[in-house]
Amino acid sequence: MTYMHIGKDFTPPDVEGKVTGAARYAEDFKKDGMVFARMLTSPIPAGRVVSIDASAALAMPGVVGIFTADDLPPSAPPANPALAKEYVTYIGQPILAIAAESDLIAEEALAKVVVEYQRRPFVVDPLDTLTEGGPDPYPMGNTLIRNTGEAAAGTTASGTDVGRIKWSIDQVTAFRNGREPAGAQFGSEWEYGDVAARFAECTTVIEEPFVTIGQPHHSLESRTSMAYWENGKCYFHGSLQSHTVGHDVLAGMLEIDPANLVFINENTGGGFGSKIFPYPNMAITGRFARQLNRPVQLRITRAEEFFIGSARSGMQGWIKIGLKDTGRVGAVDVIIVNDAGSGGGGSGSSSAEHVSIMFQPEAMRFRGVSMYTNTTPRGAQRGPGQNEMAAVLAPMMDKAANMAGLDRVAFRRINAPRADGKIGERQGGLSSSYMPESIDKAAQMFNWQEKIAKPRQVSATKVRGIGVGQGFHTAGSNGYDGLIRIAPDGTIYLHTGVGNLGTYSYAGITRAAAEALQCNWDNCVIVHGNEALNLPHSTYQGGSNTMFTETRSSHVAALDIIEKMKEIAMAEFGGAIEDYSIGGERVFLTSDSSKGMSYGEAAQKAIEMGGKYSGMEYPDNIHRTTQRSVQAMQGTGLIGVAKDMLPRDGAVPGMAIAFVEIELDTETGKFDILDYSAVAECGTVVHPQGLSQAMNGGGVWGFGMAAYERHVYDPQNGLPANVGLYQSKPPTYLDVPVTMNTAGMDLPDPQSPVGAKGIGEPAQGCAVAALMSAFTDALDGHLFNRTPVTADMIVNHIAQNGHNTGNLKTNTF
Amino acid sequence: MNQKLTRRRFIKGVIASGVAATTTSLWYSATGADRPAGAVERLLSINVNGQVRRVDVAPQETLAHTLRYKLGLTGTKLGCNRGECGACTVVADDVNIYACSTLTHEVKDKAVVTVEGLRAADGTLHPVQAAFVAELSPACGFCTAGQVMSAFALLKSNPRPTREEARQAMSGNLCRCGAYDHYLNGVMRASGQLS
Amino acid sequence: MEIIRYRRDVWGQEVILGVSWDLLWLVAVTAFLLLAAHAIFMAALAKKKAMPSAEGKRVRRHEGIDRAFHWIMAGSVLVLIFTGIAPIIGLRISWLNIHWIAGLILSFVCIFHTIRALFWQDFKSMLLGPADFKEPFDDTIKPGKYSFEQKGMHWAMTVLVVAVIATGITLFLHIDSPWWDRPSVENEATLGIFFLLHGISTLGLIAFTAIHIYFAVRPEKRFYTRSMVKGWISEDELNTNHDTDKWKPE
Amino acid sequence: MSSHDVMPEMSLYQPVRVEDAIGIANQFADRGWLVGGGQDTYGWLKDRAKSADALIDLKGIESMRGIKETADGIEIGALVTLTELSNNPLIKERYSLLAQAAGKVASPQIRNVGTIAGNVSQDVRCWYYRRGLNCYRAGGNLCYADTPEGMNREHAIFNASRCVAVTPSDTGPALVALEAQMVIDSASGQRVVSAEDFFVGPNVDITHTTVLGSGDILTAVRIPAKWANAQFYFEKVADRNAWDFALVSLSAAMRVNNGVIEESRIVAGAVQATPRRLTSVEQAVRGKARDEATANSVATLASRDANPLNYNHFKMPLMDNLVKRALRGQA
Repeated sequence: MTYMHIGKDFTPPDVEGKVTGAARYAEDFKKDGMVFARMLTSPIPAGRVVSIDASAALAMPGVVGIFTADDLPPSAPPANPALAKEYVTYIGQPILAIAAESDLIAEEALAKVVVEYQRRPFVVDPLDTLTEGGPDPYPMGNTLIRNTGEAAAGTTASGTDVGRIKWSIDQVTAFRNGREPAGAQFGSEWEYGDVAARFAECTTVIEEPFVTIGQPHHSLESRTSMAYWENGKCYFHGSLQSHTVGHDVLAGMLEIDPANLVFINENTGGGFGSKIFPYPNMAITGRFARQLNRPVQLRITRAEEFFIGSARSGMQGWIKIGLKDTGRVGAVDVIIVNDAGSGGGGSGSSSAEHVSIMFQPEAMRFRGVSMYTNTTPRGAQRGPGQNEMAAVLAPMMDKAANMAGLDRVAFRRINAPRADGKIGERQGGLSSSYMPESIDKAAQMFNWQEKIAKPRQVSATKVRGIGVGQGFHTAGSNGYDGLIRIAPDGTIYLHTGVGNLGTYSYAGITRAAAEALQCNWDNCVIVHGNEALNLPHSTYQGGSNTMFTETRSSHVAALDIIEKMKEIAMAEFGGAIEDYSIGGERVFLTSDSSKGMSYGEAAQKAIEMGGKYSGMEYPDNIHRTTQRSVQAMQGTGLIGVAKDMLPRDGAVPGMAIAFVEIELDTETGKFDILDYSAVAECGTVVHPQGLSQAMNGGGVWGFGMAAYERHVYDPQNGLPANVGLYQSKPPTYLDVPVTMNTAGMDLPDPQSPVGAKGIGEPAQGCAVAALMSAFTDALDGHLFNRTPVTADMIVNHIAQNGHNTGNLKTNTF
Repeated sequence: MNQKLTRRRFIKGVIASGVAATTTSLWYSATGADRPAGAVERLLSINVNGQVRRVDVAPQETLAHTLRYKLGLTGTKLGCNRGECGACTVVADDVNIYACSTLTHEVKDKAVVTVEGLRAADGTLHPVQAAFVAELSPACGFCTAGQVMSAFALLKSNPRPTREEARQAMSGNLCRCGAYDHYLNGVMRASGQLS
Repeated sequence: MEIIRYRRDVWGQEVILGVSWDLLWLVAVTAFLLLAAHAIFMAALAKKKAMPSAEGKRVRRHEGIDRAFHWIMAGSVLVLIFTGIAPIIGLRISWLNIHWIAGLILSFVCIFHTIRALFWQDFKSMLLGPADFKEPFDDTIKPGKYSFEQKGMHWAMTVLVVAVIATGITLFLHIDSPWWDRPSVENEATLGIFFLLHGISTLGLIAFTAIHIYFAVRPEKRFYTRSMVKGWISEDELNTNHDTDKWKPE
Repeated sequence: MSSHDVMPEMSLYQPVRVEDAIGIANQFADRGWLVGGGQDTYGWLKDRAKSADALIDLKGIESMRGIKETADGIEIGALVTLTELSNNPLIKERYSLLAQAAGKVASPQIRNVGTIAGNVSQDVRCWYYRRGLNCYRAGGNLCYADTPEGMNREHAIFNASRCVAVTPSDTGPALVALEAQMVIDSASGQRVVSAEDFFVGPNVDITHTTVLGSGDILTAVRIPAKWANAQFYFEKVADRNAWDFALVSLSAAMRVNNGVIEESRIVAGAVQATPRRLTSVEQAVRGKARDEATANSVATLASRDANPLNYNHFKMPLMDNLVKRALRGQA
C-alpha cells in the first residue's frame, strides 16, 4: 500500500524547541509569587512517625508553610502514600514538605524539622521476608492481596490489602539453591495444557534458577511539578508520559471536579513506565498550592527521583524447559518471586507470558508471588516482566537448543508465533504476527550463518560472542477518542491527548488522520500538551500501545470529519454521500470535481450550519474530557470527533528480534559490541526515524539491563547505594555500539487502519536477550542466570573465583 | 560536629595553654567572627550569549541556578545537579562544562554560551541544531540542550571529527532514552560528513 | 567545651561517639598544674626531711618477676597512651596495630599479675582498709609494705586498667584482626558508650600515669623506683618509711 | 536521609596570589575549603555531607597554571586541567602515561575544569561515606562497608585499616609511577613531597587521603626527567567507559633496554586507599624481557597478600591480569 504520510519521515513540531531550549518542561514554568517546596524524606527503612516538630522551621524568615500526611486523605497500605506517617516503609520515603520563598530557605528549614520515628524490623531481600519467621516489610504482612478487580500495571488500586505468605526454611533453601520449592504457597498461578504429559514427551529438559536485579527508572527529568489556582481552577504543570488519560485521576487526587483542572504537560523528560499515570506526589503540589493560595513548585532532586521515581521489580525464579525431538518447546514450568519494593508489584505473570508467546510451548505452568521489601516502590518499567524474562531466558533457551543439537536461530523460528499464535494463560489469539519473517530478515541483516561459523577465539585474550534475543509486549488497545478541527482558513488542527514522552508517537498517530484526509502536512497543526488547548481523551502512553490504539482514534476522527464534509458538500451540491470524494484538501463530487469546496470553505459552512458540524452536538459515547474540549471549540470550525469503535480481537503483539556480536576481553571482563542488528515486528512503519529512535533507545536500555544497571541495597541497614546516576550506571555513549543497525518488518496489522503496532518495550527486550545470549556464547555456554552480568562477574568466572556469582539476590549486587 | 575542628582546637588549645597570651586564637577560627576581607561581592556582570548581564549572584550560587532562575534561560536543564548527566552543559570560552558544577562567580571573566545563544540573529538554527532536527536526534529532549552544547564545543575545536572522536567528546552527556546513535548522526551531519 | 561527642547513626539518630578530646587537653593541663603546684610546695614550703641512706643492708622489696611485670605493664600502658593519643593530636603514625598488640600484652600481664597476687603474693599487703585512711594525717603512723598513697595509686590504676582493657577488648572485637573479621554493629549507641568509657578511662589513666611518674622521679620517693628496678631498698629506707611490724621483709 | 541539593550559604574568596590564598585558608582553618575545578566539592556541600564557611577559589592564581620544562623534567601547575594534561604535546610525547590517565577521568566536561591537583586530592568514593554517614573516615567510630553483609564491591583488597575505601584517582598512580614530586606551599614555606608519600592510608590518617593539612596548598607537580620517554602502560577498568571510577587501574613505567626491563615502577589504583606500588612485581621483572613469559612468571604476584572483602575478590585476578598486560607489552 502506498501512503502519502505513513512510512515517511517528518519533523515533529516539538523537535525544534528541544534543540533551541524553547521546549518547556514542568520545572521551567514560573509564576508570580511562586514558592519552592521541598520534601523531607525518611532516614529509616521501616517504622512510623511518632511526632513532627516543625516550629523552628516555620519560624524562619521566608518559610511559608508545611504540608504533612495529615493534609492528605488517609491512605492505607499497600497504597503508596504521597507522604508517610503510620507506615514508613523505605529510606527516602517522603514525610513532609516545606514551602519557602527560595529553594535554599526550604532546604535550611527542612534541616530544622525534628521528626521522631519509631523503628520497625525491615527487610530488603524478598526471600528473607518469604521465609518463615522472617521480618515483614509492613506490620501486617509482606504481600499484596487483591480483594476486587485488577490494578493497572505498575499501580496499586483500591481493593487491595497487605497479606502474608511464608515458605518453610526448607522451601526457601531449595529455591535459593535452584530447585523447585515443593508445596510452596503462591500468590498467583496459571496453567494451560497438560504440563506433566508434555514434559514426558520431551527429549531435552533443563532446569535453571535465575535472578534479575531491580533497576531504578532514573528518568532524566525528575517528577518536579508546579501548580497554581486561579478562579477555582487548578493549573497543573507536571511530567507524565501520558496526558489526558491522567486528567480525571489527577482531579481525583486533588478532590476537584475534573472540569476545574487544566493539566499542562508539553514535554516529558523520560518516564519509561514510571510516569504513565499521575503519581502520589502530584497531590502535594496541587493541594499545597491551594492551602497556601500561592503557586507552588515542588522540586524533586535526583536522590528523591530515585526514592519515589519507581524501579523495576527484580525477580528470582526457577524454570524448567522441555524440548521435543521436533525442536518444539513441549512444556515450560516457571516460578517467580518478585520484589515489589515497598509498593507496586511484580510482573511475574507478564514474564511468563513472554515465554508463552515467544516460544509457544504446548503446555505451561506459572506460579508466582510478589513480595514487598523495604526498598523503593516498584512500578512498570519498559516491558515490565517480559524484558527481564527475555534477558535470562535467552541463554537458557540457547543451552536447550544446543543440547538438542539445534541452530539457535532455527530453534527460535520453529517456535516463533505465527498469525495463529497463542498467548498466555487463556491462550488467546493474536491480531497479527510476522515473527518468522522478522527472524529471517534480522538474521540476514546480521549475516547469522557467516557469523556463527566464525571461530570464538579472536586473540589470546579476546573471545567472540554471538547472541540472539527476542522481545515482546502487547502493543495496542482501543476505545479512545479522536478530535480534529478544521478552521475556516483551511488549517487542520489535529488534537491529541497523547503524552509527549519522547517517542514522537503523539505526532506519529496524527499522521493517520492526515493520511485519511489526504491533506498537505504543512497545513496540519498538532494540538497537544496543554489541556487549555482542548484535547481529547486519549490512551495512556505505556506498554507500546499508542501507535496501534491512537492511529485508530485519529482515523475515526478523520472519517467523521470527512463524512461531515461530504454532508456539507451534499447540502450545497446535492447527491448522496457516496457520490463525494476528497482530494487536494477539497471535498467534491466524484463525477465532477469542479462541484466541491475546499476544507476551509467546508469549515466556514460548518460554522454556519452549526449542530454536529461545528461541535454544537457531539456523540454521547465520547469521554467527558473530549466533550469539554468540543464544547470549548463550538462554532470555531468543522469538528470531527469520534470514539474508536473499530473491531478488535486478540492480543496485539509488538515484537522484535536482535542479534549481537561482541568481543569479550577475558582479562578484564569488558566487552565491545561489534554489531547490533535488530528488526521490529511493529506492523506498518509509520515514522521511520521514530522507529529508529525507539529501536536504538531500546537497544541502549537492553545493554543497560544486561551489563550495567543495578539496584544496590545494603541489607544490614536498608540503605540504597545507587541513588545517583553514576552508581546506577545507565549506559553512556562509550558503553554502546558506535552504530546500530535497526529496521522494521513493515507488514501491516489488520486491526489498525494503517497497520501499525507499538514497539517501545520489545526494542529493549530483544537487545538485552541478545547480549545475554552473546555472553553465554562467548564463555563456552556458561550461564550466569542473572542480570546484569558485569565485568567483575566475568573476571570471577574466568578466574574460577566462586565469589559474587553464586549469591543471587534482587537488591544486592 | 566537625571532628577535625575539635581536634584542631585541641592542638591549638595545647599551644594556647602554654602561651596564655594567645588563648583567644582558640576560638578564632571556630566562631568565624573575624572573616578575612576580600570575599566576593554579590553583584556581578557576566557575559551570557554575547550580552553582558548584571545579576545579583550569591557567592555559592551555581551557574545553572543563575541561568535558570535569574536570567530565565531555562533551556539549560538540571538532570542531576551533581555533574553526572550533562543536561546542564553550557560552553564557557569555547569549552563545555557542567553548569550545575560551576559557580557563577567562577565564570565572571568568561563568555558563556547556552543553548538559547546558538541561533543566528535572523532565527536560523545553528548547524548543530539543524542537524539534530534533521536526524531526529532528541528523544524526550531533556538532555538535548546539553548534547547540543557539547557538539557545539566539539565542532569548534574539531570541525570534522570522526564518529569515534565525536563519541568520546560527547561522552559526558547521558541520554537516558538512549538516543546516542541519532545524536552522533547529528554531529556527523553538522560537520558536513553526512547528508 | 564539650564533654561527650555525639554523631548521627546510620538512620540519623543521635548517638554517643565518644569522649570529647577537649578533655584530654583539660586533663593534661590540670595534671600539669597540680603536679607543678605540688613540686613548688614541696620545694618551697614543706618541711625538709633527712633522706635515709641507701647504703647498708639491703632489703628485698620486689621479686624479679614482679618487677618485670611492672615494667612490661608500664611499657604497654605508655605505648597504649602514645598510640591512642597520636591520631588525636595529629601525629601521623600507623598506630592501630601497635595499640591493640600493646593492649593484648597489657591484658595478659594483668591476668598474670592478678593470679600471682591472689595465690603467690601477700595479697593483704595491698588491701586498703579504713585504718589506712588515717595514715596521711598522722605522721606517727607508718605503713606496712605499701603506703596509703601507693595502695591508692595501685587500686586507682587497677580500676582504670581494668576499665581500659574491658572496653578496649570490646572495641578490638569490632575491628578486623588476624582472628576474626569485623562484625556488624547491631547497636551503634552501645558502641558509642564503649568508646566513651574507653575514652574516660584513658583520660584517668593518663592522669594517674602522670602522677605516678611524677612521684617516681621525686627525690624522696626515688628509692621506690630503684626498688622497682633493682628489687631492694636499704634498711635505713625501710625503717624510715615503713613499720616493720606491719611488713617483715625476708 | 536528606535529599538536599542546593549549595548552602557560604562566602567565596578568589585570591590571585598563593600567599593570599594561604592566608585566607589559615584564617578559616578547617572551615575553609580550597577549590580548584570544584568537581569534588559541590556534591559534598549540596549533600550537606560536609560543610564549610568559605570557599577559596584558586583558579585566579596565575602562578599555579601552565606546564613548563625545568632543568630536571617538567613542572605542572596545580591548576592545569585534566584536558590540558591529556592534550599537552610535551606530556603526550614524554609522559604519555599521565596523558592517558588524565584522559580517562570521568567525562570531558569534568576534565575540562577538573585539575591535576583536584584529581589527586579528591576524596574517596565509598558510597557509605559519600552519603554522609559518620563512619571512621568522617570522624566516627565504625565502618559500614567492611561488615559481614556490607556492600563493598568497589572497596579495598589491601592495607585496609578500619576504613576500606580505595583511592579513586586515575592520575595518582601514574604520578607515583613517574616518581613525581608534589610541591606544597604553606605559611611556613614550601615543601616537596614525593607522590608516593603524598598519599596517606587510613592506618596513618583515617580522615585524610593526602598529607595536605589545613593551610597547605598543592601548587605544582614536578615530574623528573628520569622516566621521560620510557615505556608505559595504562589501563583503567571501570563498569562504564565514561563517568566512572576504576574498579582497578594500572600505571606502569618501564625502562627497557634491548627488550630487557632495567627498572620499572608499577602502580595499581583502586585496590587500597593510596596508589599501590607493586614492588614485588617490580623486583621480579627486573632484568627480564618485556614479554609474555615474564608476564606469566609474575602471574599472581601482584595480588598475593590481598585481603578481599565480601564482594571484591574479582579485583585480585583483575589486577593480576592488568599487570600481565603491562609486562606483556600489548593488550
